[in-house]
Amino acid sequence: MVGVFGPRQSEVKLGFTDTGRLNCEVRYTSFAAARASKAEQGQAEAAAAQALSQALEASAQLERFPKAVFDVSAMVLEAGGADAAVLVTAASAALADAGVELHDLVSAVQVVKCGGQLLLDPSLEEGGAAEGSLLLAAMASTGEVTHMEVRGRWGDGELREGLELALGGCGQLRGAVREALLAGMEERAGGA
Amino acid sequence: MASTSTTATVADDVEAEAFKRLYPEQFFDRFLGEGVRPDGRPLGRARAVTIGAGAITSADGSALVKVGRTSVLAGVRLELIRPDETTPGQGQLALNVELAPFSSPDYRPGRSATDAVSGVVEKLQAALLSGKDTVLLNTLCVAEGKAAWKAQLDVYVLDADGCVTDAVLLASIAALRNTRLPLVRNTKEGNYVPARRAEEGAAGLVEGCPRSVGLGRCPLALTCCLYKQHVLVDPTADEERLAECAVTVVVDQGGRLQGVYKAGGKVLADAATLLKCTEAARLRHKELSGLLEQSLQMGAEAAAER
Amino acid sequence: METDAKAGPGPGSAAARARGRLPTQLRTLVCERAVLDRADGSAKWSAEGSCVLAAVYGPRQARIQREDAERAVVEVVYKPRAGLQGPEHKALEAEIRGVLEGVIPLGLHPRTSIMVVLQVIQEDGSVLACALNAAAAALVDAGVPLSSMFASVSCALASEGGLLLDPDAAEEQAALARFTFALPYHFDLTTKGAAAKAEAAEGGGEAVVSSAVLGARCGGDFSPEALLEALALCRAGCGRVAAFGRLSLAKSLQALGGQ
Amino acid sequence: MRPVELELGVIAQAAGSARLHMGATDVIVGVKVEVGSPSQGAPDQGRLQVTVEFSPCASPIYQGRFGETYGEQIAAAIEASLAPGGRGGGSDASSSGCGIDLSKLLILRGKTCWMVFVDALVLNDDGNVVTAVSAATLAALRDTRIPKVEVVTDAAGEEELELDDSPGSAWRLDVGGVPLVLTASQVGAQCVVDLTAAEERCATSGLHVAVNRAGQVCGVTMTGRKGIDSSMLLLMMETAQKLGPVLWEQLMKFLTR
Amino acid sequence: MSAAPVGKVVGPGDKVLDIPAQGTLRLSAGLTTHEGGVVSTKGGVLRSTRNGQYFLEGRQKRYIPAEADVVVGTVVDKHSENFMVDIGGPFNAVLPQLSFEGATRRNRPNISSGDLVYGRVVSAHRDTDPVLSCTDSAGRAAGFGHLKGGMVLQVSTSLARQLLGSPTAPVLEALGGGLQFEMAVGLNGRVWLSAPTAATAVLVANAIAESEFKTPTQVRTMVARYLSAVG
Repeated sequence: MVGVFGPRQSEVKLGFTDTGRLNCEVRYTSFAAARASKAEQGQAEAAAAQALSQALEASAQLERFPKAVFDVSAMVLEAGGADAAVLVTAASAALADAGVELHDLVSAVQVVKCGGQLLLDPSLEEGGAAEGSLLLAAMASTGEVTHMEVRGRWGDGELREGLELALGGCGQLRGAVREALLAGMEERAGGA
Repeated sequence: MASTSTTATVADDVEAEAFKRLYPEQFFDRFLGEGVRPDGRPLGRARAVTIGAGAITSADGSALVKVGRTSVLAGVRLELIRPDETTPGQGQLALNVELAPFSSPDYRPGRSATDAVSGVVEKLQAALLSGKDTVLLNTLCVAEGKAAWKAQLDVYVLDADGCVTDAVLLASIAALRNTRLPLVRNTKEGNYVPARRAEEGAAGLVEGCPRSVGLGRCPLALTCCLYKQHVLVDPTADEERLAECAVTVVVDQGGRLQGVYKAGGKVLADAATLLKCTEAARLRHKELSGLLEQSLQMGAEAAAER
Repeated sequence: METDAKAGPGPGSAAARARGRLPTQLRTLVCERAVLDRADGSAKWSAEGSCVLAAVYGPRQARIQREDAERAVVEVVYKPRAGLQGPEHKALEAEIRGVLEGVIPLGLHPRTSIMVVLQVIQEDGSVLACALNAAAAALVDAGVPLSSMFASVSCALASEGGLLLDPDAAEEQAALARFTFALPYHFDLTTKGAAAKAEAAEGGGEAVVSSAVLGARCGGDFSPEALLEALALCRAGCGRVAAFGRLSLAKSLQALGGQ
Repeated sequence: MRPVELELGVIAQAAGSARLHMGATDVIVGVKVEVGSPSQGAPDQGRLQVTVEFSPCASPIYQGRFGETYGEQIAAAIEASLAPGGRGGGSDASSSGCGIDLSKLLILRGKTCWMVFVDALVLNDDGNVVTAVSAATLAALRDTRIPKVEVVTDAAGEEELELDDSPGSAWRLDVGGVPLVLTASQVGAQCVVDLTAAEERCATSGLHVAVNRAGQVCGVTMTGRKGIDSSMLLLMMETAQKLGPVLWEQLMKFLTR
Repeated sequence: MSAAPVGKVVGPGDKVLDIPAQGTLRLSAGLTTHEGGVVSTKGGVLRSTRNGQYFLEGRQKRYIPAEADVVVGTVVDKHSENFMVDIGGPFNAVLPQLSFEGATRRNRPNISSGDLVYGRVVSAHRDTDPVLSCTDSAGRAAGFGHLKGGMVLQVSTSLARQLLGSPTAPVLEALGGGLQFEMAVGLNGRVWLSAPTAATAVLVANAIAESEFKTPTQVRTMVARYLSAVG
């Protein structure tokens, strides 16, 4: 489960930039995952924020918002595997929901290699037992990859296969997110 | 024709929105004059509540509570500790409330997340711990002087749309009631460790160790806003901002008051108003405790299935 | 500039309290005004074991982030006697700020900030009430306009069932419930008002204490009836605090020839 | 690729060190080993920590906080290539078969182990810093000697460590599985490797691919503000896979000489 | 109307008197009307002037500008059209460069930041910065303008009011009998003094500062003692 996002535009205080910036912040609830110390949690939060901004930056039409900053803040309520992927997907949906102009929705999936098999969207146990993992964030309509992280050793064919599987997953996910967004908009239009 | 009528309604919408922004007081007065509130509720009605006990499976106990649009997530994490020497027969309960960055437009990064909710923490602390019999800390004790549970209750305010205190208290109670304390095993070395599920019934289990957090009473809160001569039960954030005067009443299942708070403000509350607020809080308690039992039941069933 | 006044003993059963105090008796109050040179107004309010020093700065130009175009901003800083500020002190700050915002006509000084700094010097029960009274005295000393004066008194519900006015720390600790109320008051100096209270004590007539609550902070375990009883008792106490407050104000203005 | 120049043992105090020039890019890496306790999550493994710092004179942009965050990013990438189980991976190195076998660094299960600190300092940045740091790290790690330690149980049943200081008994880390991190960048519609600093400014995005000596991919991270087309992505990875073993051989030639 | 408790100590929120059925009531500092009565908003002593205006006399340190007050201010900034003047209130006051006697676009007063001016408040609305002028309503200097040399003394606003009031404050009367000095008193509690010798200026300053809590007789003996000490 990933918390909702409230991006908002705010005046930049750090000098002039001709394009907008994304300011990402990720927080885990203390009970989201078993973590030994506060420092470890902070490290995980920073790494997740870094990945998130990388994945989203390419999709937002930041050149249209000079001097602006979008604060994207996320809260991971419960980490049940593949949280980074869910984080990216949810954040992109929130950006779209906030009316920020995007090239396309970013959807992300995780694929793990487990005993020679490729598994899409692993659970926590599957992720723990994996020999290799692949996180892919892409804009599915153009096939543009915005973020990618591979760990573990991958054979030539395996990686290609994993990529294809992940891209397919991204496409599926994008359709689902798109529908959810449209439904939300319709509901709001109906309510007004 | 059709097109002109649409533009007219759009213009009306815009105007109403603008009116609300520019003259919030007049906007509000008009509604109250009619005896309704901007969201369509009568003055005395509280918002609908949903309680999801056991919402987070990775926590030892949890609850997601929504009061209207206000949503709060509470989770309990357990840890075995050696009890404090001054209180060998008691466990510990640590409270923490945090505001999620996206919960309120007033939130600014940089300011401490707990600063804005210090009042809430304080009331929660008073409701749960100061009474000595609300959370029964002795039920957290496993072996006197040797092992006890420390429950870390973290409450995250996900969306703050008024009455955060009420929702936080409700979620905390629900999460604590939802908490299942694992069995404890005494290892060969004399250390106490939580037993895994598979080890249930195995040797070395501590006899009669507690299975749930004992609650002597069940305090729940209700906030009312005083605005001019009106009493608004369970206000939204907009209403709270406008009224600038709120009375929070904490009441337990027997109708005994656990706390009455009024932090100044423009409107004075006489005895009759205070009684009205306490009465409303009692009614609300009845309503909520039914929901709470139901949700806990469902949470327990879901846990049993797993 | 220093004034003492013993609040008169009230009726009530003689339970054993420290120094033979009656259940409805306040501790001896002392109020010093204009104690700080740099502040725009200041006061030190003490009730035997508890003592709070209050300083008021302003109205002065508010910091840009805090500025409000339509009203003055009230800032309260509560410094505990020892150690750092905890969340409970932050909560007290918010509470005191709420009370002050209730009596200061904020619209009168837009774009300004009024800062009240409260330093607890001694702690022995009823500290919130003491802090509120100190803040009120300091605001008057600073000449910040107030729509009304207010007084604050605490009481405690003893485990035997009786109410104790102005409890000390030990009594608070042992109590089933603790109440603090802040009530607005004023004096009626008009001929009509004075005639109605012809027999009232010297010093401008008896204070008119409102029956409605400006701020309340009650915690513990109690019934609604106990709440009302406590309110009534505190109201009586506030009347005596008000009379004392006026006496102390008059003393401080003696040099101006006030009576 | 630009020619690579390598110096070993440049820091006398370190357990292993290397300095690498790649064009004008100049990187120095020191390895320090210490006895410490293993992390709770992995009681049967040693620990490895990588830090990358930029000298403020490496490039004007590294004055202030930027260098710190950029350094952390690179450190994370290198660390992931050396020990995939390190940060958030969850899998251990022995099963994935690349990087360093951290379990060799264990001395006493759950109690003591070797902690390896890799500190890289970028003296001059003329592009492709990640590859330079990665290659220098590999060289420095290979240069590293870890003293032999024996666990002795004394009469009271206490376990004690005995350190053997003689240089002959010290052992070296097996770096055969360590991958090199190559950066392939997209400039316009072209895939380019080993960019200079000026060229890097024109690149829209980059892919850091960790490749072992056999040309297998051991990790990928991405940088840059633009996305990469999937076909381009494959091309970039292929390029890196081809170049990886070449660079590896080149380095080995230096190291075995 | 005569029922007003003049000379009494009044606290904030007190009902001071009922609004009379007829006639006019003139209220000033510290008093407002509320629900059919005159209510005070500050602590102080109720006073009335000879023309029947009521006001509260308190010992306030912070100055809140009011229209027609005379003030001593320090120029803190110079803009193209205005001086910004610190008058001790919540906000700096605006002093147009043309509000001096004889000032024109070509002939501007030669004042720079750090200088003292004596002016009167022409506008003191709460939503805008106060505006000063160094002329009277007829455009003449009338004693206002740049204060050159001298020293500034900070006193409470009530003492400043006393010093400006009539009959002349006893301390001034007593000092004026034996010494030569110039002074300008601002209602913002700033008193500017200029005397031929520094010793005189210090003596006057001390005498004024000490006079606040003394009766007229005490003041006269104090001044006499000071004067004899100087010789």
